[in-house]
Amino acid sequence: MPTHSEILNATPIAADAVVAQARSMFDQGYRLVTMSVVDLGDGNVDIFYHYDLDNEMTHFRLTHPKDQPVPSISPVYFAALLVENESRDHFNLKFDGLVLDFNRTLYLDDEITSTISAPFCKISTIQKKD
Amino acid sequence: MLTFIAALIGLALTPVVGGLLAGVDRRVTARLQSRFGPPILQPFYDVLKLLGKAPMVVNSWQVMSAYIYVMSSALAVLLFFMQGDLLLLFFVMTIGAVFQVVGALSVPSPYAQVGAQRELLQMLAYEPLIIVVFVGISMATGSFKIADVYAMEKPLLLSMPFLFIALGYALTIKLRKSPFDISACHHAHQELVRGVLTEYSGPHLALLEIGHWFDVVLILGLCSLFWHTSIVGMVALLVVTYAAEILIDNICARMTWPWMLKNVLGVGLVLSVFNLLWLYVS
Amino acid sequence: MGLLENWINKGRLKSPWVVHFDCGSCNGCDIEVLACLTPVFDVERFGIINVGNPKHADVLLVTGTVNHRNKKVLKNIYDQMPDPKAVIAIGACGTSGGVFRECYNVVGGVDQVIPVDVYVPGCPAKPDAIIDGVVTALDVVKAKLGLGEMPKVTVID
Amino acid sequence: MSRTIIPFGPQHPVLPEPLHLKLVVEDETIVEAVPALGYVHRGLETLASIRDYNQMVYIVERVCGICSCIHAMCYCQGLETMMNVEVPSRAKYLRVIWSELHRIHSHLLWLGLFADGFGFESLFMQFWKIRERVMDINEATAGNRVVISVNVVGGVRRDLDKTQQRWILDELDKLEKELRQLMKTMLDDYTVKKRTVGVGVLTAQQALQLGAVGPTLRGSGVAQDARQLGYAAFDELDFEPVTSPEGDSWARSKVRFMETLQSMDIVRQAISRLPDTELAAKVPGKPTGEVVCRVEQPRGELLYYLKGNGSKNMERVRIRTPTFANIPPLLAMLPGAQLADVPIAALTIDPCISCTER
Amino acid sequence: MQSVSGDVHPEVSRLSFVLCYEVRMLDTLVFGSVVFPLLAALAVYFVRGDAARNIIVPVSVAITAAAALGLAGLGSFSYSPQAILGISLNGLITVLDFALLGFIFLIALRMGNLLIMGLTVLQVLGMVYLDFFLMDHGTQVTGFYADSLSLTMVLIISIVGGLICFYGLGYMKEHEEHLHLAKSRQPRFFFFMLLFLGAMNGLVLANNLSWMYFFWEVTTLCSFMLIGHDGTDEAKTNATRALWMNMAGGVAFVAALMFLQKSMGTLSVQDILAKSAAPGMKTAALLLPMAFLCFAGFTKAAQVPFQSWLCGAMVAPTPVSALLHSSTMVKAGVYLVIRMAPAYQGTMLSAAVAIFGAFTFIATSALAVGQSNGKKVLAYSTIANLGLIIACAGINTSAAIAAAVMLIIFHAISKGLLFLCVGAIEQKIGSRDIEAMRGLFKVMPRTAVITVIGIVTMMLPPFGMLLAKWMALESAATATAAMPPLVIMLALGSALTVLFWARWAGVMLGSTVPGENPPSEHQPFTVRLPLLLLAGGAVGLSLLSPFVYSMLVAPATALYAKATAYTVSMGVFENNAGVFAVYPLFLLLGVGFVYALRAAKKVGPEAASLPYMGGSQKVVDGKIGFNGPMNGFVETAAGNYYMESLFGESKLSKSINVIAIVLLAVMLGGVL
Amino acid sequence: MYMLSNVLRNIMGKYSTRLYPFETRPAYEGFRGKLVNNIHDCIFCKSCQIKCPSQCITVDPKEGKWDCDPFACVYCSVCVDACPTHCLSMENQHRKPAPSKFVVSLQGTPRKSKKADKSAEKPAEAAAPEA
Repeated sequence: MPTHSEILNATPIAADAVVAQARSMFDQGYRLVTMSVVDLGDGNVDIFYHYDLDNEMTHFRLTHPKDQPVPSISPVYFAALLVENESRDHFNLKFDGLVLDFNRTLYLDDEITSTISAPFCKISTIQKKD
Repeated sequence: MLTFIAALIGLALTPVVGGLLAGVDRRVTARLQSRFGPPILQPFYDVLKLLGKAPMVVNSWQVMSAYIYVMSSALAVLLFFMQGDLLLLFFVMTIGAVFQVVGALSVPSPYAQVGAQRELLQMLAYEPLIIVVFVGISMATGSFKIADVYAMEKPLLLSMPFLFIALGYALTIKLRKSPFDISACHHAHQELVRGVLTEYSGPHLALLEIGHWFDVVLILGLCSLFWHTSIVGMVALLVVTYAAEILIDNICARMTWPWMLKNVLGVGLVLSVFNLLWLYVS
Repeated sequence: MGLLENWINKGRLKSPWVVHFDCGSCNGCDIEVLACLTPVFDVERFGIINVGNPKHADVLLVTGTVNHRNKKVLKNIYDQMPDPKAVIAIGACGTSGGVFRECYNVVGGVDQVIPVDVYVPGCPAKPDAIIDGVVTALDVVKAKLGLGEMPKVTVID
Repeated sequence: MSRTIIPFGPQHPVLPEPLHLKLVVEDETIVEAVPALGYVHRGLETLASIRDYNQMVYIVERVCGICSCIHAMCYCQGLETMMNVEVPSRAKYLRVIWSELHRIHSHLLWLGLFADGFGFESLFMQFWKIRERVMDINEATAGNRVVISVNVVGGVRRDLDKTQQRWILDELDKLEKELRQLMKTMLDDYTVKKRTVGVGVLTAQQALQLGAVGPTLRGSGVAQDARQLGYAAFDELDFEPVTSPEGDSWARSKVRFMETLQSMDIVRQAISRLPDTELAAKVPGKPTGEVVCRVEQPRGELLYYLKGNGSKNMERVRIRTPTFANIPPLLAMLPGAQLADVPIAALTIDPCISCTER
Repeated sequence: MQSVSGDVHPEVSRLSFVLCYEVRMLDTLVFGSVVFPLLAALAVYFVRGDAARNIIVPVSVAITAAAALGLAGLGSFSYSPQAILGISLNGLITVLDFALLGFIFLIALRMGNLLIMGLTVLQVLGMVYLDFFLMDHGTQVTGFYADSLSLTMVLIISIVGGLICFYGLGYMKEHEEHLHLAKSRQPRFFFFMLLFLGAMNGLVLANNLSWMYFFWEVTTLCSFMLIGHDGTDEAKTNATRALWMNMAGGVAFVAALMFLQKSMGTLSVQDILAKSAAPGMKTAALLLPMAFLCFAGFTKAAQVPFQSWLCGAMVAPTPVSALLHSSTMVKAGVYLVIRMAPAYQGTMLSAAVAIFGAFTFIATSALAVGQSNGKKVLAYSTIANLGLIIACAGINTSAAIAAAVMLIIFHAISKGLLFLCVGAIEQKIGSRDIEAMRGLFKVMPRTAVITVIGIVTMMLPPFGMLLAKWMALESAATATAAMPPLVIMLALGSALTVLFWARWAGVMLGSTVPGENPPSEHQPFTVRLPLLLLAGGAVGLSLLSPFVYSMLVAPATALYAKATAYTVSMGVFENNAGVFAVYPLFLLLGVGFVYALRAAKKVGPEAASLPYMGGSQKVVDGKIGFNGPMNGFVETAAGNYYMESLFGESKLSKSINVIAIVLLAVMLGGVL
Repeated sequence: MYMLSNVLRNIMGKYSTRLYPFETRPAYEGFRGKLVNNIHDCIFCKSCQIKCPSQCITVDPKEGKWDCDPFACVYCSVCVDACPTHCLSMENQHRKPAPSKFVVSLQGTPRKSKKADKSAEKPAEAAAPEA
């Protein structure tokens, strides 16, 4: 029974398996709901991949160092383009193989990117408040 | 000479009539949409205000085009009141239409450019219809002179009802009403902002507005020729025509130019040919 | 000349064409601005038309907070309006930045970028308040033309 | 071939919101459409670190004014799951009522804007005229026309008394009558159909692959509606997702039109079954843990990812709004369309840019 | 009317390379118009060197023009020079005919083009049959005959054509520099250009149809040589196409000659027209050759389905296009159709010609809409206008003929001007595409304005072209035959012409900041002078159109119909169908225009603003654009709608050609 | 064409425009309009300041000052709910637009109660970073 609201139960996944996993989900007819990124504060980020098939969600968790490029699933799911670019803006993540890289200009302008390196990372929020 | 003076007086009154018409139009449209609507004199307030605004232009050609537009529209109206040649006054009106397009094309503004292209397509749609209507009139009266129309004893509408419908198409396009408000319309809720008028502002926009009034009055004047025998009939015909325009504006979506070309040139020309053949045979 | 001048001034007060710019609003104020145009409020009674093009407009309605990207747009639009012109900032965001004042990408209220003539508070501002705002803006214009006094600020009534 | 480059927005009369599209057209046929976002980006998710989790309710409400109530509801439901709070059932029903009223007003708003998109001014005016009834209901019951601020973590803040309930039913009946008068115009009128049928076609497969949600997805014949998940009191109410298989703009407008009627029905059901309980449960402690929560907005499925760290500030609030998911389908619809169809295609995803960019 | 008898002074025979001062005025003038250009052509060809050419060409075109003016001053005449150097002119021309055909055959042989060879052989056979079996060489046929129509043509050819040749001097110099030619081919070029003028003058003055045929074929040869002048593969193909199509017309011409000789017993235009006026004469025996002549005229005037040769001729250097389009070649075709108009007046053939012309008008106007290549637009517009002229000839009332002649005059000037403008523009900006001319005012303000003047004179009142179009439409409306379809085609066609002209004029007046002066523009004198003269001529002559009408056009129509087309008083054209007030319009529009111009000048730089770009307008390096995705600068670009899917050449040509062939078949078949 | 009956009905009937500001329809009872503070009852407890999602209220218990920026207020009525003395309330009239911004600054008598001071100080620390 699918639920509207669940305590997140995500399957861990390795960086090199992300694209293959996405491909397999795509082939099974899953819809990519979105990706979520959280800064863990220890130099790593959690990247969640939320998939949906007939209202049943499947989640994957990729724990990844912030400064290393993440494999992009946008070649598989075109829809990932926006969310990956958004993560690029917010967390200054890099994505390998992004189909259209806005290069951190999806939302942000120089005024922000030149002063706050990653507004959604913990360190940056403190910077802003200073 | 007397005709000339009368024509000059008519010319001076034309913008007043045009403005009032626009005002009534807006009020009636508002009521059709269940709104209270603006004051009847609103178009005059608008134009006066625009005249008082600081000029803002992209280049000088625009200004020249605006002036030529008003001038040629006024001249066409003058020719109408002088009871001149129908075809000639139409060609004079074309000067204005062309310069409106030239003014819009001379600026590097995508909206004005696209609007100008669409305006040209609109001209392509209504020009043949108007010419054919004139030809019909000339077949009925033997001449293109307005004076000769007035010499007729029977209203033209009786012998050329279909051509009147064709003229109605042209009127709708000229009035910039749905379904043909594709190049510019009076409310800017469209994909082209205000099309050909986008880059005009302040006094120059006011000029174009006044020119538009001249055009509207002129085309309504052409419609009035269809029932020239009595003032009552003429007024009734015009009221019915204009009311129909407002209604059509309010019960149609805006269409696209391919549809317009197909529909206006297809249906309009078929109606015209039919009516011309009818005239030709009788 | 005096007569024409009078007429033009009358026109200015009777025909405030507005251009609406959504400057990072949550849509709350936007739909209320739009609602003003619709039958129930019908601001066309005052001669107001939403012209959608700064070059035709007399009044700029701004809803929403200013952020770093749209502040340039806001400035551009303001610059493209021919004089005389007025600016109305609508809603908590437009007037001060509202709840978003402290977001990293938010510059603040509209007055950070362009001069504002009338502030309309509310979150979102009611259509009635927006109509009041336009009326106040006309008073401001009147005062600027030297035809009347600046509307008073009532803090507590 | 001569090309025209059109900057569609950020300020544009058709789209009230600042979305910028760089359109490259050849004779009005779109050959390239590149979007530019960021004109509404505020970064409000970061406010989670400086506002407490209760204040965030009012901030997420202002992600988008049109579906404000539903944002707050989703956020509250997520936190309730995280903190294991059982919401009183009257609150659940009231949430259904207000969220469906929001859906009605949002859809009416959209139908009006859509009519305006194809230049049908009187239809636009008519939709917005009848929409005022819902706005009045909102104002009378919740204290504001648009952003109604009724949700709190644990329940709702306002109640509906019997007179109000009767009045709402009354107004809805009038509204339904008025709306049904417009049905033929919206769905059968020649000029309307000419402008909407076959514009912006999206097949079911495309829609799923591009991640479309809500009426955009259902307009392609996929019966997915997050309300089926049974949040709030939806598990106790009767409704079927509205679908239409054509996948074009007409189908999407039909879906929205029918959903408006359906929502009225749901409100009636909810009012008739309104239980008599508390309005809000007490919420103990501070949130901790990770939660994913979904509800159905007027525009489609809304997803919140919430992470609490045991303090009164949330660690992370991540909002995936329906328009965010519907933008890739829009980009797929545009190339090959006519310039005049751009507003229509763009409007059929019911874009809410302030949602998208937050 | 001054008439000169056929048996001229014996001194005429002494006409040779030396001008005889004692010969009469007329001889000199006809010589100056017809033969002198040939001599000048030879001179240009043999006296190499830029300096010499720069003297010979202006002087010779000046002399030709002077001769044309002189002829016009003399008025109508018919005149028959008997012999040159003791050789019978008739005989000489017959010999030259065969020589010419032989030459063309050789060319075809070298190209291995069987079609042209076949067409040539057909003509040779026809001529042999005509000359040796049909013709009674005893009867004397007046060689030259001139009325207002011919004289108008001579004036156009000599003055407009002369200006084009003059322009060619500056143009070709730059053209060859551009091509990096080792050896100048200008002598050859100007040889054919000047020869062309002479041949055209001969053609329009000829009364003997077999003489006319000779000049006809000379123009065919010249056009072939000139189109292929640049020697590129494309030029060669297009020249070949022009040749075979015109040779097909030639075949029709020969056929017409044979039939006429057989049925009417004469090849004198005068006699044929006079005979046809008699009641009961308009039978198949007369109409069939007329139909053939019309067919020949259609090929020369590049009417559909033969439009492709004229469009192909665009590969030639611009002066060639200008010459072919405005004053020579194609005008020969319409001249022939108008010339013969009285002979088929009131018949089905006339109606068919009218419908055919109207169809060409609308079809090629539609094709022009689909073109972004400026020269092609001009080409299609030329064909369209020729179609209109032919339609007028087919309507065949005095007003229609007046319209046709007015069209010929004003079209020649405006179109010549436009071609020269495009040539000048192309040499400066390296493209003849309309899209490339966007904002031309910023680069070459004077030429841009002159081009716009040219365009405006093509399509708007109160200028001559529109006056003529007005006459055409009104006469079509009162025409008896086939009226409703005819009128609708003309109405649609004229709307289409406005469409493509208006957008061209618009894009050229690109943006400059108000109050800022455009850069000054440098141009060779030989280019500038013709532009200025033609622009002045287009406007000035329009102002003088009442005079033009009463001096040139009205006498020409008088030959065709008894009724006067229009009465002109105080610059107002009037008949019982309509009024066109030239002077009042000029006055009011002129005052308005000056006022508009002054108002435009008054707007200063303080009013300058950027165009509306949704609020993201931006200027980078002086380029206007907007802030696009990824904060990148996007320069604005705009394109006209050419609507390939509706008006594309590939889309329309086939069906147009089919319809045209059907119409032609109906026309020829209907006669029988 | 289906719209015809509709527009005709509109023109036959009365317009649905409320002629604001010439005729005012009073807002509904519960409308959250102007925020008013009955400053005499205010105990300067700072609950409103703390709960306000927009942080538009500043309370200075020492001076007895209660400031509210009506142009930052989002009219959510959280402060009204939170107010322990019910001195805060919302009128059902919207705040009028103004040509310049101002802060509603109310001066009351500062409370000397120790209890109130304590309860005010504790949340004040938590709210400090934003101030």
